[in-house]
Amino acid sequence: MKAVYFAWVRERIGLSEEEIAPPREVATVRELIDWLSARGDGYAAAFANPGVIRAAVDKIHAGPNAPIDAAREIAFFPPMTGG
Amino acid sequence: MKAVYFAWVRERIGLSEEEIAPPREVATVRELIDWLSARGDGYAAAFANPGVIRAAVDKIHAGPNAPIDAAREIAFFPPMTGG
Amino acid sequence: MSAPQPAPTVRVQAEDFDAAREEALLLEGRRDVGALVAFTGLCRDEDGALAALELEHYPGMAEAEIARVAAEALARWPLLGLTIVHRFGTIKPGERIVLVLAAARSRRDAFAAAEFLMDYLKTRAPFWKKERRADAAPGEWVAAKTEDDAAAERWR
Amino acid sequence: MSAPQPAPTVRVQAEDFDAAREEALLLEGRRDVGALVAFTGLCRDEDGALAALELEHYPGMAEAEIARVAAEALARWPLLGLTIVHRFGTIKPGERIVLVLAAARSRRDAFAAAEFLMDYLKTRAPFWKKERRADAAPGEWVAAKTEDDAAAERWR
Repeated sequence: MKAVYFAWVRERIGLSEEEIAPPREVATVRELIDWLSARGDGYAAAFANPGVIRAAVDKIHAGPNAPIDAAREIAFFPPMTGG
Repeated sequence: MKAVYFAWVRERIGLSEEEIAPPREVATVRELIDWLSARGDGYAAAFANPGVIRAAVDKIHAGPNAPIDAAREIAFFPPMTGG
Repeated sequence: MSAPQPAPTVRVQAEDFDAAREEALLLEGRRDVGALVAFTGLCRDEDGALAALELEHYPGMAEAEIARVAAEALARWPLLGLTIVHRFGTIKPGERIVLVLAAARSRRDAFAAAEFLMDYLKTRAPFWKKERRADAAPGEWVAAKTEDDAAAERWR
Repeated sequence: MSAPQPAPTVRVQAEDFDAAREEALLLEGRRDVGALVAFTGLCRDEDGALAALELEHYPGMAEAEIARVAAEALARWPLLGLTIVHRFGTIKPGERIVLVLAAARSRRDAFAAAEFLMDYLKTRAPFWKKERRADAAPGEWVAAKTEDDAAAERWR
């Protein structure tokens, strides 16, 4: 699946997108955040405070318990500041 | 003093404005309405339901008990429907 | 330090207005406005029954009363600009009747002020609408709506 | 008989927009609109501290999420027209960021829908603002405001 990052999540990770292949037991958005956090310092910094991280699964807002098994694209970003 | 009339008050009275000289004991907007009502059928029709009549003294909204002794121009009209 | 209150623009006129031009005038040279709310009131055709509205007004008082309502809005909300244009005379379906522009730092203030102004104009500005019917039958004076009074009361 | 829901116009673009043109398109040929509310969000200079905002967005999701919010507004209020334009990229003080147009028979519906849309766009549309400072110091990402969440919560 594809992971995409925006705003300071993108800056801290140092990538705007990448292909990822989490193991089968990583089943939810929250579990994916934990799995990504272990990939390096940038990821750990980006996800240090998971409570402020927002996610979208296939371009629809998704909560921490949303399943990711059917996802093609998962996005992580800070709270939105548009408008 | 000058009396000015708008909308259906004007149509029923048949005048848009006129000079009036009410006697000294006609001291308030409400008393002026009563005095005008006695001047003819058109006036009586215009003021038949005094509760819906709005008034302005020198171009400022005025209630039925507002004094008229210092007024130069008194206006009578139905509830407003602008905007 | 709070900025001085802006002078509102108030006009009562027979001619149509250009909302884009009024907006440009209000925003000209400004970089502190974050929110601009523009309300335009238009003449509806009432499913084809209406040929036109005849808007009667009280010259002199109309301008003065709108200015009083504008001053009240400026006292209530920290506005950076305020424009009100109200037409009179013959107005056909699809044509504009009234424009309110409220500029502020934040959207909450701009929205509240614009809505307040419309509620108050409806019940306090000396304008009266008479319907000219499409079937040439005698037109009626538009009746004031109780809901408009209720809307204005909300702000007390 | 209630009219069919209009198709909202939703655009996400780098270019500036022309509010007057969007209004003309929305009102074209209509005689049933009584109230048009236009909200324009602009970039403030924050007392000279800001050189520009860099607006990042999530292409594809931005359009889809705005369309979802628009559909929610159309389901809640009897709107006759709805246009939302949101810009991304570099936006300087005094320049426009977002436009919401809501047309309805009555002003209450047009005001409520426009305010609802702005409250929801702020908290749901995937856009992020980074400040470019006038003094060339490193700019910060704009923090989401708790009050924006509270504003969006009002509508639940």
